[in-house]
Amino acid sequence: MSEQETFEPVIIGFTCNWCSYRAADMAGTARIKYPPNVRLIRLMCSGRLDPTFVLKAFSGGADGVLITGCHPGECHYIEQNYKMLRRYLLLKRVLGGMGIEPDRLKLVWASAAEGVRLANEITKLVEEIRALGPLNWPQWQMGNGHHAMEVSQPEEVTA
Amino acid sequence: MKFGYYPGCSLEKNAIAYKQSTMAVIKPFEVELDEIDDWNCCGATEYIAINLVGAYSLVARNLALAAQQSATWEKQNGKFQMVAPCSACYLNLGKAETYLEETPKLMEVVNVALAEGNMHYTPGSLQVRHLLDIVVNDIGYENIAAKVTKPLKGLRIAPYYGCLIVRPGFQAVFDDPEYPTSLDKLMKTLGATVVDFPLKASCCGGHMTQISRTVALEMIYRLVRNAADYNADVIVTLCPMCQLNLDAYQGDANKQFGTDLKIPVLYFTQLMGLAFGIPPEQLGLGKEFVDARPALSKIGVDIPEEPPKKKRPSKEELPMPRMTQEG
Amino acid sequence: MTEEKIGVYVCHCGTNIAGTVDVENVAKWAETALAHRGVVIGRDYKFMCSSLGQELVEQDIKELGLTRVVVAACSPHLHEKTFRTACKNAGLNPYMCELVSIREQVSWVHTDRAAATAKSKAMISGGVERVLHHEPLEPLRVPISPHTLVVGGGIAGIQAALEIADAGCHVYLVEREPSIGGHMAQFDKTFPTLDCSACILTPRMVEAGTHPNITLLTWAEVTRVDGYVGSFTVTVRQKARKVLTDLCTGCGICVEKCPKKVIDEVFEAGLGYRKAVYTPFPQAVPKYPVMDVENCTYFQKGTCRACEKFCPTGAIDFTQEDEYITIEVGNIILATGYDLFDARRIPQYGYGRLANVFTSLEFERMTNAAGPTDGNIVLRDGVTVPEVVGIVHCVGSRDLRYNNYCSSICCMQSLKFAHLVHERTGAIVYNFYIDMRTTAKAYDEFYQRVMEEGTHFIRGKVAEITDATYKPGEKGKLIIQVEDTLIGKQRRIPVDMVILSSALEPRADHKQTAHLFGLACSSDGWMIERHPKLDPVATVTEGIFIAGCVQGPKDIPASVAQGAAAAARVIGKIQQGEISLEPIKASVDQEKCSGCRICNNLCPFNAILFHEDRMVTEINPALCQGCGTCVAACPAGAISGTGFSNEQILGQIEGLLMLNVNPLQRVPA
Amino acid sequence: MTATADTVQKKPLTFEEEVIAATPSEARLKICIQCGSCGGSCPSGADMDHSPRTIFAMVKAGMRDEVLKSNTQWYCVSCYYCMVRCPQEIHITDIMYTLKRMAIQAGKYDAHVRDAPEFSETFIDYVKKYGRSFELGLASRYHLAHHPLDMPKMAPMGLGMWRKGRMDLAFSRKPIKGIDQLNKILAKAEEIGGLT
Repeated sequence: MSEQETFEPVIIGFTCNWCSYRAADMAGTARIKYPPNVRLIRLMCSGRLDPTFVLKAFSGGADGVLITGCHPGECHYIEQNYKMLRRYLLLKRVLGGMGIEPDRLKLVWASAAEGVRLANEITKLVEEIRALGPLNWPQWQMGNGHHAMEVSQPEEVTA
Repeated sequence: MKFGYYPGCSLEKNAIAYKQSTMAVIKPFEVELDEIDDWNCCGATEYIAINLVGAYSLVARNLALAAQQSATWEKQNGKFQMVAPCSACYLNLGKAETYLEETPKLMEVVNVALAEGNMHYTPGSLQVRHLLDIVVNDIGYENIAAKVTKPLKGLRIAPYYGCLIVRPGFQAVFDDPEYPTSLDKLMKTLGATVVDFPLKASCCGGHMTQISRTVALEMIYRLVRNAADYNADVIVTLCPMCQLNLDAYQGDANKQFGTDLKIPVLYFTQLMGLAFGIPPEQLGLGKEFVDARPALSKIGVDIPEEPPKKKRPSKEELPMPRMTQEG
Repeated sequence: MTEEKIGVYVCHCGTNIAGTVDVENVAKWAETALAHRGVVIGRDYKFMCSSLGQELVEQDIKELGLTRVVVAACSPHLHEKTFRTACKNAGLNPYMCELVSIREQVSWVHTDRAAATAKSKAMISGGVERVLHHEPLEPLRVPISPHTLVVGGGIAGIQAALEIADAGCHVYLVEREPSIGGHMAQFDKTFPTLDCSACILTPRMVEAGTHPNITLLTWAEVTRVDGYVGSFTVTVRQKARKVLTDLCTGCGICVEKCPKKVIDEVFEAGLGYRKAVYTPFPQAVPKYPVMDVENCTYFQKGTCRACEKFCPTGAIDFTQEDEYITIEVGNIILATGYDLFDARRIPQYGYGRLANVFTSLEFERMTNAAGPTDGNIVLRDGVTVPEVVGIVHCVGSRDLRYNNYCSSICCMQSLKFAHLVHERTGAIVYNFYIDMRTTAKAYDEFYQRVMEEGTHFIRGKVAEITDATYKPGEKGKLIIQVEDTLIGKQRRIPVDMVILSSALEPRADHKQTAHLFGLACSSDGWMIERHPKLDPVATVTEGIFIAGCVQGPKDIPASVAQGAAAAARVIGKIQQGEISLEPIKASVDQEKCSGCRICNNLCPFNAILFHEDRMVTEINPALCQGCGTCVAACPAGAISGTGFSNEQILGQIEGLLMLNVNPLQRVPA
Repeated sequence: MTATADTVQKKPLTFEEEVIAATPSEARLKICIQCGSCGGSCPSGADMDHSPRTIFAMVKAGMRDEVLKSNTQWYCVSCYYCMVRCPQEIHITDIMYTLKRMAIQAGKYDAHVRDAPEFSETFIDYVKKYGRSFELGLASRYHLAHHPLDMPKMAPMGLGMWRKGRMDLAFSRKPIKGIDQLNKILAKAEEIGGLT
């Protein structure tokens, strides 16, 4: 196979301890498959999401960021997901202003019961980010978020 | 309101009465039907039995023609609205639109075929609706009631929906697949007495008359017999196939079962026309096999409604469950 | 950083992880590639959660002097506690441990071994960077209030309340209807033993009503829940009965004299009548009637007051208003039960249209000796005894269009109906089933018995029930049309009466209930238990338990067992006296606080106070729930949250993106 | 040699998998619970050799010949009752169409159901000639071609239709403008045939 492998994006995902993290657990227990490109971080609530986390992820080499939380009206802390929603909408605009495609940031509501839905949304997101291509931003960044994917390639080729 | 219009083959000749009455009754309303130029047959239930890609390409040509012509049509929910008066056409067009969208592989091969005729089709922009849907939901019961000059008072009507208008509901679902009520309400709006016709959504047999005559005649007999059990004067329908089967084969069904049922089968548009005071000859009346005149002579004649059969409620009688919505 | 010594432990979980992830490679890689970040040891082990696995961690802490621990295994929701305890046993602060979920998030959801191994490395790298910022913490110790709230007075709730009350603790039992008893009070016989439902339930109801440790709040609903395990503050709306319970003797004269008769949609399932002032059934607990204001002639038309006139104790009070009661409890048991599927949703079964189609609950009332027909099985005309009866299983169950699940009780219930019809009328009985599910003790034997009685069993889901007849012998009957799948032929069975064994469904307001109590429900609408096998009555919210049908369809024995199980859990908690809580709280560094007040409106728990005099904000740790929204919002970075600090999360992001990995060591051997 | 993912994939399709692959959208056949909703709902079910439910069990059992020979698919009247009542939302009517196509392809249908496929073919011949169909005119040609003895039964009706202005005589028909275009499309489409 040539050097032009399928681009494997790296995506950082933020999950809520009460809903989406449990949805991820559930997807696991039910053995529902999704692509390995997303690496999840657990927060107590999507309201904990500091916009700098998202910018940190992009600047550190992530090609996409996923934010997940309880469905509107179902927040474990009553209404904090709405506060995240405001930040999310603002972030979309900020990213656009910075020259990053706003579609690299995605919000998914997933309750603890929605393992299948979360897996499907992750699968979709990976395809969407794959279509957008690598972010490569900023160019001078020392880190290399793709490292983990690169080490896997030799074995993939032999398959 | 301007709708795309796909008449379908039956309305050209066999169901000419349906066409005439449709045109006559929409005239008082601001509804314009824009016929799709050079449309072809939808394939009925036959082509799909022989060749899958052929069947979908046949319909896709119509959809592609419709899409080219759709810019000025009524747009609802982001889709251009087109109407088919025949239930089979309505089903086939809507089904193709849905399945082509759901099956990329089918879409791909259909477009390979269409390319031979220099055509291409991308589904998603059209919504195919039945004429009854347009009449009751876009024109609306109130506007229709306002036009009624000769209420169908005393006429007992069995509303017959048949299958494909309500099942399986690919696009534009507007009534219940098991127990539809929109035609009932329309007939009540026209002043008629509607009988609670249990087989209202049962099958007329479709093409079965051509395949197994005895099976088909039994299906037809069941329907007419059930309407007769409810003392219906008229069976009202909204599909040329249903009309043809129940009307033209009623005599044969009588022969097979040794009965003498004579219930005329009319299109809902014909009854709308009569209630609007449109002369019968403009509504294609007289083209039916089972003579409608004896039944229609009842209209305008003030026959008192027969008292409800319900007995005096006794003390022991248990209450009926309450229905969420009275049909 | 170099003074830190981190141990990384990678679990095989048998083949659960090792089958997809090269665990040895991962452990070795962590030891080398992350050595400059303080990792001194990387080990893999078959079962980290086993006592040997835990000892491995404890030994390394003692011998290598580990200061922090990363365990890559299953979800922290399963084993975080295990490894924290191991750390504690070895003298390390339990919060210096971080779990990385490479089972639920890697091996079980991915198939490509190379990619799964690589992702595991990235996640461990994230865990290492995160654990570097962990701080030693002490769990919060809070006292447990010995009072308990039980919501729902059906058999599960009654059982739970009695168990706790008998153990000497106080219970508030809240019930929405005028009486406790739930669905079981509506039944006549219970399968498979056919003992009389009222005979076994009534004593338990009376016991619950008179127990010195139980405060009964009927005709009442929970409207608000604040606080957390150990000290919940619950607001209950006591609906106005319009009857003063301290004066009422339950004599029933008001009910007798009330001129207004209405269909009883709740207790009689629509099959019978009640008055506008009523007790739902004679054995109701408590005995006090309630007034149905919507139907009361006085409230609607301004005249009548017959009840007031005739009440011998002057207990009627038309001016009584709803009251809000606040109660303090340590634990809550939710036993709110189920609703019956509305059979009108399947029009082809004719319920509501065809008079002699009944639901299972209507039939239960019909067979009940205290019901509208005094236990006589008759058609809707109230007199005719049916000669042929059809019983339809799976109505609204096992059907993607309604409920995908099996309601689990309908087969047995339908067999019970077949028996009762046979016994009381001698009618011919047909049961229409898809699969016969008689799985509990003595259930299949009951099936045998009903077969011996001569019930006809037809395997097939009923297609339609119609009064459209055309064949000889059909006239005047209801026709059940079905494929008899065991002979592969369509059959039309003429019957006089049809009973629809309708599905059990989550309560119509299950979403509001879930939200009120901070629980999650499945897509079906049943409340989710903490673990489907090992923790079936606990929920993800500490201190809130579930019992009975609120968790899923179940029969009486299973509901009673869950009620007792939930009670046992609550008694255990109360006996501990206090409980340790996760020390996840926000706090304000008052030096850094600029007094901008941006955070002030963000807290739904009112934990944030602003000191006008000093122009600084403070967080009340007793009220803080630890969501972290204020931490994220503070522009000065003055608020920090334990367990989920900015440093921890930013570190984890760097780790996940492998920014911490020594470039020379990035490619493992 | 051990089985790898590749060799597993190359296994020939089972009859059930073939049926699923030849059905547009999602057939959902694999999740049939054999409840009989379809067979109970079918208006012509009483006259079928095998109920639709039985046919699905036979498809799963790989009884290709028996399935394709059956009259079941040909007695389907496309009323869609089974499809809206199926608790597993199986696309039963579409599967019946698939079985019709497979039976024609295999030349497997028995003499007693011969009428159905031949009726379909005659119908489509008309569509190809004119771009449109006209059901009863077609019925008489069909009956002439296949059931000359039935003609006395059919002829009065055809005559009645004509007299009531509900039927054209074949020679008075004109094809649609795009008849050539349509035939080009259909020729290509028929060449492609199906999804497999």
